[in-house]
Amino acid sequence: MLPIRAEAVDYAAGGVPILRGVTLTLEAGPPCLIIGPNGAGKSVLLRLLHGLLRPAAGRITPAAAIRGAMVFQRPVLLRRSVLGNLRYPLALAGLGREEQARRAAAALDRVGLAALAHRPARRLSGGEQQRLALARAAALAPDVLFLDEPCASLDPAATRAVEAIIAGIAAEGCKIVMTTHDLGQARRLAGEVVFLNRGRVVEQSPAAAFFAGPASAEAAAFLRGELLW
Amino acid sequence: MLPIRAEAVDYAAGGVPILRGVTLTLEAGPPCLIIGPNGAGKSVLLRLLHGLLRPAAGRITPAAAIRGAMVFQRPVLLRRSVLGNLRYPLALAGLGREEQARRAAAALDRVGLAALAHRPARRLSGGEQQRLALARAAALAPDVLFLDEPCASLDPAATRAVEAIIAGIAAEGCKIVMTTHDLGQARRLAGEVVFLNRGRVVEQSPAAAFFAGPASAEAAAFLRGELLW
Amino acid sequence: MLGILGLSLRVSLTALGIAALVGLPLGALLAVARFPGRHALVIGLNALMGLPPVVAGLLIYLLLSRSGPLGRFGLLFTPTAMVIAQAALIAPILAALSRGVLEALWEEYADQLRSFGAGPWRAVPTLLWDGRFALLTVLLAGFGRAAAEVGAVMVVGGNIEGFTRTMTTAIALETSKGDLPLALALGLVLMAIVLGVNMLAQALREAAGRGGA
Amino acid sequence: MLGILGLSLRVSLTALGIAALVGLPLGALLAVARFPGRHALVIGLNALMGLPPVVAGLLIYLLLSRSGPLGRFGLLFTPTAMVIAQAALIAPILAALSRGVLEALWEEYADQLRSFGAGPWRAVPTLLWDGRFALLTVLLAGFGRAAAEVGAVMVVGGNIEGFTRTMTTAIALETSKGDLPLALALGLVLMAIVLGVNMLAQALREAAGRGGA
Amino acid sequence: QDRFITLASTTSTEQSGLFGHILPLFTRATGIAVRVVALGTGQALDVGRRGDADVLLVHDRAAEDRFVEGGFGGPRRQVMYNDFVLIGPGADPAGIAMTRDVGEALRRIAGARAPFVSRGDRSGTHAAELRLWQEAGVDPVAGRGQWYREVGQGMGPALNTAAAQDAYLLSDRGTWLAFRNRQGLKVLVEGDARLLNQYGVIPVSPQRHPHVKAAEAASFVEWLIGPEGQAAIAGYRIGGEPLFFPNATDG
Ligand SMILES: Nc1ncnc2c1ncn2[C@@H]1O[C@H](COP(=O)(O)OP(=O)(O)OP(=O)(O)O)[C@@H](O)[C@H]1O
Ligand SMILES: Nc1ncnc2c1ncn2[C@@H]1O[C@H](COP(=O)(O)OP(=O)(O)OP(=O)(O)O)[C@@H](O)[C@H]1O
Ligand SMILES: [Mg+2]
Ligand SMILES: [Mg+2]
Repeated sequence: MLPIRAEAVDYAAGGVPILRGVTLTLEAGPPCLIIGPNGAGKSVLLRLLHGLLRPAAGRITPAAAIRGAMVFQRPVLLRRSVLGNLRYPLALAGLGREEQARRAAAALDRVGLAALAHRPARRLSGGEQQRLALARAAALAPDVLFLDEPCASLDPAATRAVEAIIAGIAAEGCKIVMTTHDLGQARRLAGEVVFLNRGRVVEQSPAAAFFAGPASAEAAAFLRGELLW
Repeated sequence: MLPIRAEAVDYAAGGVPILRGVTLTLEAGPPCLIIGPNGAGKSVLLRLLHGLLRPAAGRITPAAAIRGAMVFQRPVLLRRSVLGNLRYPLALAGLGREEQARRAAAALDRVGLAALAHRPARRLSGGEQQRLALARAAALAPDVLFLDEPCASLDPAATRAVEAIIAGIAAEGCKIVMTTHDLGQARRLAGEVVFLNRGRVVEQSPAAAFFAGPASAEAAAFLRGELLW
Repeated sequence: MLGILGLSLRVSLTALGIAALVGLPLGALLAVARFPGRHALVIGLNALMGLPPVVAGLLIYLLLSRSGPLGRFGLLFTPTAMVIAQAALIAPILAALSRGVLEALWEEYADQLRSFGAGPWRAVPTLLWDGRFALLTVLLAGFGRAAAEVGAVMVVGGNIEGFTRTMTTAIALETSKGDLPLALALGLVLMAIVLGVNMLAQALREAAGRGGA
Repeated sequence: MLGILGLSLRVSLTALGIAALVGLPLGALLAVARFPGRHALVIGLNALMGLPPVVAGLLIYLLLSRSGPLGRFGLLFTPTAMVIAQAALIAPILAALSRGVLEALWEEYADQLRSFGAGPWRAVPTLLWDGRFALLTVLLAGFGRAAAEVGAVMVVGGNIEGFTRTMTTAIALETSKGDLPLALALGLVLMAIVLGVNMLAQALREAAGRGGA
Repeated sequence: QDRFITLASTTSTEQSGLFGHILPLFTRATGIAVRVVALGTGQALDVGRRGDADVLLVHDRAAEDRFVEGGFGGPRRQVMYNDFVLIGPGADPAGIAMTRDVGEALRRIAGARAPFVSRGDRSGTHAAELRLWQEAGVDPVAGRGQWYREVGQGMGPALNTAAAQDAYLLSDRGTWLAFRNRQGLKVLVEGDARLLNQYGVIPVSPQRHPHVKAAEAASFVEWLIGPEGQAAIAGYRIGGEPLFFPNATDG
């Protein structure tokens, strides 16, 4: 699957240009964090890279319909139990019943939802839903995992635990492509950073370099918390 | 409207007890921050205080059906334009057309969405949606404003700006009752803190005292980021 | 032929309009409000979708007949009577189907609208407006039922040539005359008209959809 | 009387079953898949909700009549013919209505299911299952239409006493005899049965709903 | 048109096309339009009883007399007749084409257990058919569910059914002549005096229903049984064959 390359990708919706000339390469390696202000186009970019949207211009390779797995910014839970939600994609992936059960149980355990396995998923609290969505995508053991602000609703301890989970997944060789508004989290996880602003990739740099001193004035303002709408 | 008192409130749903013996008083004054781990019952408590849910036992006074305004953890935007979403509750509150337009424009401006006024609201990015929901509730100029993690999807600059807005609303005499997982934010905004864990109010303290040294071991563990699911 | 077509359309669309005015708000109210007897009402409306047209026709017939309570208006065997019968027939269908459709929307909106202080009465128009695209299919189902309906209009309209003969009663008549080719041809014409109405509705929907949803 | 009732129920429910087997997946597929001609198909199905029963009946009649293509099976004027006619009549209704209902669900699910790699064929059963409560109303609408239907079963069944006479054709017969009280009484009995079916469906729904949604 | 009357009649008269021929003549002569509601005979009489029509044209003598005796309208005037014909498949499996005796024909049908379609709707035609079976000494109800098939519908649908089933049936000549979906059906027995089908016209009583347009109804009856109306009836032909025979003066 890797590397995934976006070349001069444009995207528009509802008559509004959303992404313009996005070129970037995702190589095997530590997590790539996509950061930028609200409305910069991070979620749209993830959807494009995941394969849910098609570029209006430019291209993304490999051209497989869907690349890897994704956790959406707003989790979509099926009208089933927590366990049912976990097993659905595993069944779709063609895993046997036993393997499904094994993986689902392990995934629930990992995000601390084992006790809620039989609850209707859509009744979970915000943070519980987010953890379920992450567990569900991770259980697929994809080679690329797109995470759209996976910790936005998590409490401090859960955030740390999920960060550890993500780091663990990355260590097992899965490429993490993730957005976050928590710059501390970005620092802790990122191998490289893509800084997006107003639909353009302003810079793509190794994380250490980016946080030490970004190349662009916009990114610097963003890091100082001064890049306001 | 104030003070709002909850007395020995129990709540259960789907056969599961969610809140147990919750007693607290919300007095006029600086913001009250409700914090606690995922699934502690914060959102349910806000709904009870707002008047959307009825206690299974105990009572909440005053008994008005709906108290103040609320921004939900997962914003619910109507299938209308951004502006249409803002005007809807204002029209419902019986404001004249001109007053509606004035307030809507001011509210949009305040959260930096003026340029998106005519976009379909449900197509906004996660952070834009959250800001719209906040602007919509605040435009009603309620005397109590319930905010359920209003900054979860906001970028760093937007978070600071929204914190300033919230502080401003509070300064105008509106009681803010808010949840957050961002302890830094809680420190910056809170006048008092309610710490909720597993459906119980563990403590209700002035913010300064709470963050200096919480009375309970659970809260201390939570602040250290060690109270894991 | 043109007269018959016009009458068919006029009766079906008027009946649809009246039924929508009653049925859609009722459906929305049932999606929104919780009151004693609501459950029974929902089941009753669902069951009324199975009201046989002839029975509806008979009831309206007895009501409008000279010896019936509304006899003095002399409405029996007039297009008005047909409109009444069809409206009575499809209003429950619109109500039951729109309740089903709007209940899903309400599930999403309930907390937010209640938070705005909107009572059931205020929530009804909001649901109808925000659910208008989904309701279009419901309306088209109602229109289809009205356009295809023959039992009720036959009983209360009397299939009077040049006055209350509609496409469907004409089709029934030609069928009983054994003129199956003519009956089928009339059926095709009727279907073409119905198709036209559906295409128009779809075009309107798209024009509206472009404005933003 | 009991025989007539039984036949009515048997025919309507069998037709509903067959129509559901075709119509619901088709509706779901139309909600899910994007292919050339989909738009036309949707409009066509919506329009078919306005297919007059007599016309549907005539088409099936011509198909099954001994000079027709399927004549050698001798199905005309049998309950089987009535089932075929009713199924043909309500399958488009089920498809059109379920498409409308499931499109809303698909709007929410689309990205997630596609992300799981579920193609249209795999998404169809998921939508049908997760939308089952909303589809209940659609099924009840189809059942109502089948139970109330007289035009098609009359043409292809022939209303033969003791063999293809259903409640609705019996009601039409008594009406033409001028025995309105008997016709109305039969109508009441039919409505009671339809109500019973609706109550049963509702009870089943509630029992299932308690299991978790 | 402001002046109109409502005429309740039977499906067989409507489906024969008679009204399309004679009513425009009446309207031209009098300026009164006629709205025809074609129903089963029983239903037509019921419509009259309730005052929902101004005048009736039906063909079930016994029921008509009860209607008049009940004070719902009258007087009944005889207008025209046509005749019933026994129709069956060209192959004629019961071999009835040779006989001119309708009783014998029915007995052969029953004997051969050949499919027979009955209106089964207590219409005038159905009443006539049952009378003929009785006179023939056969109880067809024994064959119900097998060869004797009561379809409970109007004349046209009954003909459609017989055509599709290669069955025998009794039809009025007018509907038969106007009927298009004959497939293999033919007239096999006709001309027996017992096959006469008499129509009568009855104005609805204005005493019972004051809103009834008595004057217009009276001019309709007058015209129908008068020379113009009788001539118009005689003038309605299909393929050169008359469908109805005026006989108002005989009564
Ligand atoms: N389908 C659409 N139609 C119209 N506008 C859209 C659509 N999808 C996204 N947008 C707009 O494109 C911009 C980028 O959206 P996107 O969701 O990618 O932002 P984001 O970077 O993820 O922001 P956030 O941090 O708030 O999640 C936003 O301004 C949004 O309003
Ligand atoms: N309607 C319901 N049916 C069943 N369980 C529910 C329902 N609503 C809430 N719960 C459960 O109650 C608990 C508290 O939920 P709540 O949403 O109040 O949590 P929270 O404190 O807001 O958590 P978070 O920080 O994740 O938003 C959760 O475990 C949740 O699964
Ligand atoms: Mg986003
Ligand atoms: Mg919450």
